[in-house]
Amino acid sequence: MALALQTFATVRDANAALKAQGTRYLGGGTLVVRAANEGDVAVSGLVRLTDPALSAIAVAAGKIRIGASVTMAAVARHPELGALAKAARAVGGPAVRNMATVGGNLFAPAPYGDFAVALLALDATITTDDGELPIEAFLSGRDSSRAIVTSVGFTLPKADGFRFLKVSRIKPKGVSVLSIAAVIEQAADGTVSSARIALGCMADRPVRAKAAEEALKGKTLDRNGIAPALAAAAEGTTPITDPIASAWYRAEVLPVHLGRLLLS
Amino acid sequence: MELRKNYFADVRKDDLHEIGQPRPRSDSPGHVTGKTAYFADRNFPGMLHLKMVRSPHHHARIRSIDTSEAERHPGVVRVLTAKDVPHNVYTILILIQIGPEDETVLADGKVRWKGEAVVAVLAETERAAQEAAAKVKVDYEVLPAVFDMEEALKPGAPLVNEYHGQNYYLYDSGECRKVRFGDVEAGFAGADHVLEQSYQSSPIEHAPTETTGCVVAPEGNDRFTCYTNTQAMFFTLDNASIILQMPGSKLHFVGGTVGGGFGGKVDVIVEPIAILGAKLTGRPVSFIYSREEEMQISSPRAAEKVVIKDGVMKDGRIVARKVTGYTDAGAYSRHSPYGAQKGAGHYPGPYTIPNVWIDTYCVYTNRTPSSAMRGFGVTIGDFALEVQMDKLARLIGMDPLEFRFINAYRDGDMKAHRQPTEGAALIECMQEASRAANWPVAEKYMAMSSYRKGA
Amino acid sequence: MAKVPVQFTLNGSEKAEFIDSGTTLLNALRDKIGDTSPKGGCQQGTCGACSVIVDGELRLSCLTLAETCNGTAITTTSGLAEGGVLHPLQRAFLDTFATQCGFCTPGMIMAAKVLLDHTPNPSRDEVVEALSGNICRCTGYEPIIQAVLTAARANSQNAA
Amino acid sequence: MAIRRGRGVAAINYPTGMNLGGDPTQALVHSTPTGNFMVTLSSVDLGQGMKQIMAQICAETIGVPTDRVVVDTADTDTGPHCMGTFASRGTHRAGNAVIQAAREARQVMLEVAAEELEVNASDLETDGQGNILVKGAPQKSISIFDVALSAHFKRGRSISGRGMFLIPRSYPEKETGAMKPSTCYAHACTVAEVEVDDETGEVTVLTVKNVFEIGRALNPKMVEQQLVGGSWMGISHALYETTEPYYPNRDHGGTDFNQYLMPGPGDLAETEIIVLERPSADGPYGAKGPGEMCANPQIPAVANAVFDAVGVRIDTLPITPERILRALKAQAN
Repeated sequence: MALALQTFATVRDANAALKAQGTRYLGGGTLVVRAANEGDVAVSGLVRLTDPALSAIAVAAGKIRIGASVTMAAVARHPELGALAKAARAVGGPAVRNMATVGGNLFAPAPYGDFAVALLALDATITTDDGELPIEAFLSGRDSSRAIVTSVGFTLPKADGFRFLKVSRIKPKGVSVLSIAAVIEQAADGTVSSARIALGCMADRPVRAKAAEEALKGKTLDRNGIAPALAAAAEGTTPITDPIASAWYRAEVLPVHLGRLLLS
Repeated sequence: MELRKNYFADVRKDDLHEIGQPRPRSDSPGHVTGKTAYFADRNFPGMLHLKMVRSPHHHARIRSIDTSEAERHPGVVRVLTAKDVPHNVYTILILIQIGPEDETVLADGKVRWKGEAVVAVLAETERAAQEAAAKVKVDYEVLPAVFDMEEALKPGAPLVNEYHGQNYYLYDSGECRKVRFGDVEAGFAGADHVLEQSYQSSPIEHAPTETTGCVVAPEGNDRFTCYTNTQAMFFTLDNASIILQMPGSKLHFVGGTVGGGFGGKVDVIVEPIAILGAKLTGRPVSFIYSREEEMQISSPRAAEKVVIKDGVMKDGRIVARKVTGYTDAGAYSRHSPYGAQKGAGHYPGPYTIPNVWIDTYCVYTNRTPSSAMRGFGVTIGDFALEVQMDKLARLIGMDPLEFRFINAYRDGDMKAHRQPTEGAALIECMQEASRAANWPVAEKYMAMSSYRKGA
Repeated sequence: MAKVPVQFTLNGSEKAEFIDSGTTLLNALRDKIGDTSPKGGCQQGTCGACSVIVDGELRLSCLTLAETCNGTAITTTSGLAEGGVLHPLQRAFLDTFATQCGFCTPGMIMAAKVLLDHTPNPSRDEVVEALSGNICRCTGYEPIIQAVLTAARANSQNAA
Repeated sequence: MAIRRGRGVAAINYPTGMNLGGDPTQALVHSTPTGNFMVTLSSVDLGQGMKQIMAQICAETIGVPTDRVVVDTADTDTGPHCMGTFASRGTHRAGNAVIQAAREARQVMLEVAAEELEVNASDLETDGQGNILVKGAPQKSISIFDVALSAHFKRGRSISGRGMFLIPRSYPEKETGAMKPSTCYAHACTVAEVEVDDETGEVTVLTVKNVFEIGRALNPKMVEQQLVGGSWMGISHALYETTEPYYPNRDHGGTDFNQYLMPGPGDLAETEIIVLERPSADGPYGAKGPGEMCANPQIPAVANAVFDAVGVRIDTLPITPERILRALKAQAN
């Protein structure tokens, strides 16, 4: 049987069509078309949406809403999303970035999903027809999630408040050894008032480094100040082992790279 | 790039017209316009697509194969199993009398590595072939497997390949290819230092951008044209002829424009089964490896273990070298028995050493069969030899480059495999490297020559 | 099997075909339309040999379904030469000996073309970034980087 | 954090051909009616440029410009036998066969020209531009175009030749291993300079300076292609490549170009290539096989440079950041 593609104008109709056995949502195609090409016979039908709202980026009063079909390339070149450009450019090569979507990245298994790591640090909200979910809850339930993600929303961090690092063996385009995104707010005296740190490849999906976040509070961003956070960085993580690196290696170098990111 | 004509000017005549000229490549205009025809650019009406059902186990007995559901799948034209292959047990080097035949085109009763071909499905579309392949039912009894060469060589290890009867290739010289030159034990006894070190590699993929494959078209006159990216036309044709029990005159191979080889396209893997499919269906057949197959199913460069024991004098002379090399052939021979013995002919490297002992083993394990790759039998050996050279130099407190000059072979020196050295140029390469890298060595080394008497 | 219509321009010519739903753009171009210049190196989106330009954007044709390209303008390497005159990138790939087996070449040229269309005088880093989704196993990349820089220089000289 | 720098050297040789199997290749050469030359082979061009090189060899031997030679290869209905493209044998074996065939064709061509010019064939030479001249009297000449027309339509001669190059098989002696495993040897010496991050084990290859001795650079630009690409592959082997990252454990083998690691265009070492030519006694115009050996010396040179930088030996390939980091930690303890 051919891999039939159905096109819908509304999210509701597309969601209904997705209830059929073997049907998958087609975003940029980098995950699902690949699976079909590689002979994944569990994929028997594809559904896509032409609703232009899914391709929109809205910026209002520091609040960002990015449609799920917005590509990494569109994020990277958007003048008001400069802080996120590095994270968007961390995904694939130029052709992949023209195809890979924000919505798709939320479902990309480690070592992929670097942009989702950034969204986790930004404490994004994930919107579907069923309503809104905090990204942490969304990620933990994503394997059974069936509703089409329509957009992600978050508050734009202050200038220089957002930091992102992707470590890969191959340059300029390689999949992650690990990736780190951090939203750090500092008080007037320079001490950290709040920190959200998200990690890629330290589990099968993006996870928060909550112990490190806690250990940073009230500290200054210097070698001594960050030391407790680095010591706690790998706490609660279960790094993946894959052809790129072992869990051991990822755990070993996480504090090194986190330290470099925090001191940068 | 720089051509340094001052070296060997006295033994070279530069009186050529076309040779030595940087003429443009005749194939490049086709490449840049996308017009070059690779095998997969041939498309025939009614072409079938072949997909392989592969073993999910490293080592297993096949209790039964049920293809009935796959055969009924829409779009499926034919399903092939071992019984359809006229001469199913083969080995490619049988053409140069390196046997025994030890590999099945399609698994018959047993699989010996994860990924081994078991059933071939021919269908109207790739998708139909994939769907049908998923419906082939194979009942396996999983057997103990061995992955480590040293484990494989121990008594009581699971037997990988019954056609050999033991987990190593049996040469006419015994369990390994041997080179014996001088008295290596006496050399060690007289040496100032003895250093034994072990080196290891893992399998390496050729990773050509074009995957292995072929397209076969029946000519309508009982002949079959096979468009292929093999690196060896007649080698592949003759092996296909044996496997298919079909006279070579019935086979027409067209190739020669290949999207990268690096040694990865010298196994005869896709052509025989695709020709068989074309013969049994009367239709053109395309069998192209997926990238995953290219990465994990096609033969890699063998993993090797190399143990080097050297005796060295304080003045820098290596007086004895013993090398034990192990080539991880995986489950079948393919080209590995040749590679292991090529290694025996390569050691102890480009150095003149009076006492040499070499044993090279070709070992069977339950992994993807390895085969030739750029530098076959030599690349990993050179890694081991040249790291060992660095260690030896540091052991005796000598500059690593100067240490190599002391031991470098020169014209007339007898090699361990008893051929006199001819055409040596190692010394000159090192002299130029010394200059280019600003790595100075003593003047006496810069005055040496590979070929001039007295220098 | 249900067929669906696809219609787009390919290198300036109108193309219309009926294809199986779910057919990739790569397969539609190669098997249906007969443009074999995009190559299938992986079908995974990891090698870039199938790269084509869709409405000015670099795309992996192996991961793009043909029916999503209705109404677009598609450019492939086979359409770059005009009136038998090679595109400056093609010329530069020839002159700098940037092809060996040639299998990655059409995809490399597509990636480079999109770069030069937007950035006529790229830095080396920009060239490296533009080619980063394309695998070459023969050349070690340097000759290809040099070819793209050479083409950019030729372009700017022509413009001057 | 410290970035530590080191350098290492390696020197190697590499055998041409597969003498241990017996190693034949054939070629046919013939002229067309208008004096172009067709080389017919079954040898395979993998991208290394076999077709172009065989054209240059044929042109040199016959004495015509390369663009008058066409190579038709790898059709088993028309091309005579070749063992295949491997073992650094293509240029060496097929090149010798082409020379032999082209010499035979040239001889017929000169004989026909001699009849036309009413001189002895041995008194003739080619000018490399498509003409045949009388030695010492260049005003007396005939174009190869006219010679070919004459041969085809007037003299009834086939300007053609057969080439067969066979290295007979060498059988290793059982007890001593005495053998002739190859024909001629190419040589190389590489110096690599690296930086190692001693907190992550990451290696950056800064420079590689490669000196290659290859007999004869038949086409220097194409030699450069091979050597530059080979040097890249050597670095790639040293630091990145494996289908079984946890060998001998079979798990986690890469299945795509994201997981199977090779240096990207942003990872390139500054690469210098220097070529020396000591023509081999039996190579076509002295050529040896450079295609394989050019990827070998970088591997140990990089390994030795890593040791020079951080003082740990990684004797297992590839030299990954993980292996270096483990060794550094073991060293610290």
